[in-house]
Amino acid sequence: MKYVIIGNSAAAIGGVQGIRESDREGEITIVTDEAYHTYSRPLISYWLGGKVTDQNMYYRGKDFYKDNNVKVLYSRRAQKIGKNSVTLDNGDKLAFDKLLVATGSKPFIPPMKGLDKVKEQYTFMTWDSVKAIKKKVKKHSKVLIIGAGLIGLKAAEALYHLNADITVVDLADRILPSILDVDAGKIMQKHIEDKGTKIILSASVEEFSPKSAKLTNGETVDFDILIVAVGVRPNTELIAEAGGKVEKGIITDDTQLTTLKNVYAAGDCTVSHDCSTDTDKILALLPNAFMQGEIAGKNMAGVEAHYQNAIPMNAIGFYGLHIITAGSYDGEEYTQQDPAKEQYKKLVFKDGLLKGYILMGDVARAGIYTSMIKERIPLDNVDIELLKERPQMMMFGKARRVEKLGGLTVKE
Amino acid sequence: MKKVYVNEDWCLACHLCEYYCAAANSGADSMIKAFAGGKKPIPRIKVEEGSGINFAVQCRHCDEPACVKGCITGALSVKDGVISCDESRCVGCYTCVMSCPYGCIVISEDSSVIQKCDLCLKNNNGEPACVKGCPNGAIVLEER
Amino acid sequence: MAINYYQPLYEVMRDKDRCIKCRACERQCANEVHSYDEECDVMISDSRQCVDCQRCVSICPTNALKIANNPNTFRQNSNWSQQIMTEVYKQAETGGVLLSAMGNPKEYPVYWDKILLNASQVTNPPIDPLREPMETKVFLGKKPKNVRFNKDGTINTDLPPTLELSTPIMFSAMSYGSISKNAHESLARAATELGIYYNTGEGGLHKDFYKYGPNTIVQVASGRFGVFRDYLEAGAAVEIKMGQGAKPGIGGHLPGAKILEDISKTRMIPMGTDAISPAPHHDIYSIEDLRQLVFSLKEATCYKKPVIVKIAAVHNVAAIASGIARSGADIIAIDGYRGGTGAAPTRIRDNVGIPIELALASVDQRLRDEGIRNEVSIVVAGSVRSSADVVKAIALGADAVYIGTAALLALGCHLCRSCQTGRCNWGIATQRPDLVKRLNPDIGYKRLVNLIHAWDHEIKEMMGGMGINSVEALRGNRLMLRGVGLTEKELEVLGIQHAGQ
Amino acid sequence: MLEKEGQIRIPSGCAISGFISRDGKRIGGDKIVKSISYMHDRSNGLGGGFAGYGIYPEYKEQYAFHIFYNSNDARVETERFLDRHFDVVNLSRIPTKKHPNITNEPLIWRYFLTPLPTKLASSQLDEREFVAQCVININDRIDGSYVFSSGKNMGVFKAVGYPEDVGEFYRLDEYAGYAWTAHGRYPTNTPGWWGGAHPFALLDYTIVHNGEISSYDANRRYIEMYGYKCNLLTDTEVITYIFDFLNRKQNLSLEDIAKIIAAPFWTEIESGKYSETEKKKLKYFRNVFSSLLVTGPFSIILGFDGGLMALNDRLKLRSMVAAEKDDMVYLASEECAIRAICPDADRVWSPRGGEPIIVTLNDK
Repeated sequence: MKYVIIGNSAAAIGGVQGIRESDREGEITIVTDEAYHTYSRPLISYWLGGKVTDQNMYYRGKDFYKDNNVKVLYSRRAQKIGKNSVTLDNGDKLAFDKLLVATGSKPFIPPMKGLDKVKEQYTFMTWDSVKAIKKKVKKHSKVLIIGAGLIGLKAAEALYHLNADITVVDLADRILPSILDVDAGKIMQKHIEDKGTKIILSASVEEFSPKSAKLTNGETVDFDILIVAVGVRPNTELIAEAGGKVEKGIITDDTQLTTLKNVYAAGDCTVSHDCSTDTDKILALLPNAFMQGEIAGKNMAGVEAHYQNAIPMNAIGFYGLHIITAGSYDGEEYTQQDPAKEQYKKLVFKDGLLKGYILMGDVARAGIYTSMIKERIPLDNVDIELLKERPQMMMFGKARRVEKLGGLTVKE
Repeated sequence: MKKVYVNEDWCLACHLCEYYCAAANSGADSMIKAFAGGKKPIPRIKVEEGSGINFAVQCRHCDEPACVKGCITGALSVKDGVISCDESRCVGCYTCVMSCPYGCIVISEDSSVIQKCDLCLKNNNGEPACVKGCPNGAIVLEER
Repeated sequence: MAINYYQPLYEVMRDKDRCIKCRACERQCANEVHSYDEECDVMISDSRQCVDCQRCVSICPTNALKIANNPNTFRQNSNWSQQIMTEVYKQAETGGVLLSAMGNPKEYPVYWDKILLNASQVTNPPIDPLREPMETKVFLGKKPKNVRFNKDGTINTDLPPTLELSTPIMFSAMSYGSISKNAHESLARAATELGIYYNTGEGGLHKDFYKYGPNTIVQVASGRFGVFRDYLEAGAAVEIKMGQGAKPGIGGHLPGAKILEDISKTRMIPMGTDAISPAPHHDIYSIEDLRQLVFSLKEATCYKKPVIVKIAAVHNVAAIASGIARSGADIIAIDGYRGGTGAAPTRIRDNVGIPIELALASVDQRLRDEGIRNEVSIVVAGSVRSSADVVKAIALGADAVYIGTAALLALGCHLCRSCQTGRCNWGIATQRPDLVKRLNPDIGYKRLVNLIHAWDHEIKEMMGGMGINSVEALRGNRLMLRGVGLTEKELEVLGIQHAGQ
Repeated sequence: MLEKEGQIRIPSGCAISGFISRDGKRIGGDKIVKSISYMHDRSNGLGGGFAGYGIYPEYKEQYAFHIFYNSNDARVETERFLDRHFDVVNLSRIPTKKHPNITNEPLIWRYFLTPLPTKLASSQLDEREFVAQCVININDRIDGSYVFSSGKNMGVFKAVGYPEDVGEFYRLDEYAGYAWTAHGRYPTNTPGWWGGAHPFALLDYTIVHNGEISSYDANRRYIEMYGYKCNLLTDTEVITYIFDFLNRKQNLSLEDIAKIIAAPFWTEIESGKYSETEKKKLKYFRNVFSSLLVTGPFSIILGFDGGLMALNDRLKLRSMVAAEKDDMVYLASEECAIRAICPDADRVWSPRGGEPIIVTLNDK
């Protein structure tokens, strides 16, 4: 069996591990356009901020490829997917029996007037991109970040550790709109601002000049370095060109098979099914990518597996304040907050289920909530008061506790 | 594989497992030293107390470990069925805290990394300290 | 009260250097001796509440606790001991009968400790139990007077109902109520695994334990609690309790507060009512009446189960036993004055009855003298503390022993003798669910099994040393015993010679 | 002062020997003397004795009592007792020969007796029980008088001394019997009382025994419930009573008695080698007669009217060899004692512990 994997990040590694669970023999070739041993993309901000060494950037140990008998073609781009082969940028054709497309996403850069005049502009997506930033940034470098989402603020945090003077600008009226509600966003915003990072909301860049940006609210922000972190777009072109179905991202079934025969896709480039809302969306999350890759790998090696129970979820911290969120916020809400202590909790219920939550500050044991959303545990057998108090196993009925903790099955 | 199981029928909520766990993983060679001078090492096992019901919760060492799969750094790994964390590689992102359905990933005292039960494989305790220390057999290491 | 006339006899000592304030002691003390003061970050102990059950000491992870004699002493007086003075103060305070639990703790002679065993040297060989079979199986029950033959000349091997024990040790009567369900379960499961018997006491048989029936002796006592057809049929034998070594001549009283749902069901009395066992059986005022009850129970169980009659060892025990042996009973159980109890008036416990060693010796000899020793088996109780006591009891003439206190010790009891309070920190003599939980029967039964296995091993070692490879050859084999420091009269009653003779 | 048998329990090692002619050929007593003499070192001169079966054909219907008397007074009192209960067909001193090694002999008398029919009838006992009771009575109640042989057509001869000297003393070469047993004693502590020598006898049961049983007091206290008095405190005595009790009173066969006193181990009973019926019986024996299990080392030869039985303890802690030659069966502690009188045995073997050898006359 010949396996080809395009991409070298979490989904690709998941694919390798998925394949190798059952097939120790098949030939696996990874094609990556980067020159690195597999590394963890989410770590780039930590690396930039100096929290992670070069050594610790790698997602798997240095012997990973050897141990898993994987051939890696570094700095090679796949240009075309044929019926049984992939054409590379050097013209080589790589034959496959099963192909995994784990191409991830690329930064989205909206058209902004004068952007082409800015020399020191960067995105925040790859190790190379942060390496470039690191070369330029100095103490008190003025940094303008466009985008107060996850990537923009993670970049801000990293630069804060490098003592840069940071301004974050976002069109939205609050930060982290994709994961936080208004109240939680305020707490976080205050927390970040208290650290000296400037946040300008409900504003966008009217026009760039080489070292400054004029905003729509009339302010002008000078900068040495510009980071555009507005969002990402999935890399779907290879599949689209080969005739595979692509919507917001690559469409797969729950075995991660695309509409093309023998071609699988996983990770940020694909569309996932969010079981908390029963809708399809891109879930650009590392755990999601790895697990999709693993499922794809298993199926590629002939072991049937299905990827279900995907939900949006995020565990992230900014400037030392941690948040864990998951699911959807559409439903009946229960909130508890203590902004002075930077504590916030929101639980969202709908249809007799826990649908989503936001935890800020005290995030301990959040996974218990996550599992309730993923497993769609009916609240009838759950002690709601305990559920609201904090994540705990005590809220479940004895049968579930005994099964989960005691490894035994009993009748309730 | 032998795993730690808890039986809530026998948990007395004495919390000794937490202390034995914390001490065993503290690096100190005795319970007294581990807690000397008001130190409060973090246990990787947590006793939940309710009205008449108590039990300890610690890593189940799942066959399909969401924590390991979701780990962004590769700090969490499975070896011979035992899930352990290489704290030197952990960046404290808490993705595992978000993923663990049992709430068994604990956060270090300084919040910088996560810690978790590794069945006392790393601390040379032999048998898991919680199992050894439980006065009522509510925590057992068994093949089930 | 503004004046503390008496002080606790012991004091809780905490080594602050060792204490890590884990508060396990606080959580584990039902007497609320320990507490934690958050404000001052200190652990505080109130010795006055302490019963010296050693629970906190046993679980303290840093050995920071000790319970020591209170150095505070009343002025020395060999006659008026501090204990006696304290009791007077207590009674002056409460006007009540003093209650206590477990066996007589006073310094009466322990005859077991004045009897030594023999061993083989030169003229016959000791037997190594690791190399040769060593048998401890015994049967309890009547033996037929004569061998009967079938018409074809073969032997009629039918026997009166018999209990078969893998080793001559049984768990003595302790009711569900006086001890917890988990304690009962531990005893029941251990008896089943060991091939011996435990005894329900007079608290009835919990429905969950009917499955252990083949290893259960069901007791019928003066309160008749929980006695009905299924109960009698469930057991392997029926025991009529006439008396108890810890409180001869006294009934029992389980306060209504302990009659919770399960116990009420098991005892078949309304919840919350006091369970009072009268001092006598009100249908037995004489030996003839006993005979009627023995046969009533035999009728009720179709003559399939041996009937045991249990009595306290009192002054004329030999004559009483002789009467019982002729009453149709299959087994006599004799409980010595050191036998335990869940609650007894202190004065009764400490001053009534006779030592089991002397009672046993005189009963065994009396029944032999009358030629009726085979009519009954003899089981003795009342402080059999070790395998050596078992061996001595059997050599004196017992068929088997009952152990109660030793079994409870195996379950964790530290003989604080406060069972009557219902706050047993070891989960044994309590019905409080949070305390009952502390005795995990999975552990409890194993500890009991371990104990009996250990004793069985030791019995075999001692027998082997005597050159005996089966316990039946030890029974009544008083030549294997010698007394030390005993008077002529004591030796005569025990039917043994003095060491050196 | 040394205490004698009956005042103290005296352990002893021993030699035993015995043989029987299944055809009932009568063999001279010199032969058994020769056999036992070969095990001289197993005795220490403090006791020797013999039992001969078929030696009194002329009085075979009478009970032959052999009695030691310490004094003439004892004899007079005993004879008064005998006269009251028996028709004394014959009485005499037992002929002896002065022997330098045999000293301090008591008065040794022999009586051939038939129970008085009136006495027997009024006792409501069967004849043998009546005789046994009389023996126990004399031994228990008449000071200085000791019946040491009381069966029909058999006799016990015993003394303090080496067995070969005892044989000469009693002139055993002048007797002939179809079966003989012999005993040489090695007591560790005895003043040397003639009554304490072996065989021990009751009616026609005689026991020669080598060993020291550890179950002694358990056995004694049990058997004493049935009217026996273990006055001598010896193993041989209690074993004899057990045989008497089980065989004569409980009507159990010698094979079954072996299953009681040397009962198979439980592991063996449960091992599946026995039929269900046999298993039930073994279990029954171990239950009902548990107090008659004899533990500790023993090898015994039981003599009885018409046969011999040999038995070892179930662990075989004492030596015992058997041999066969034509109609003869030989039993002895050591093979040399057999070879001495039967150098060319057809078969020599060592019986297993607890496995009885029972030999009876062909015409019985």
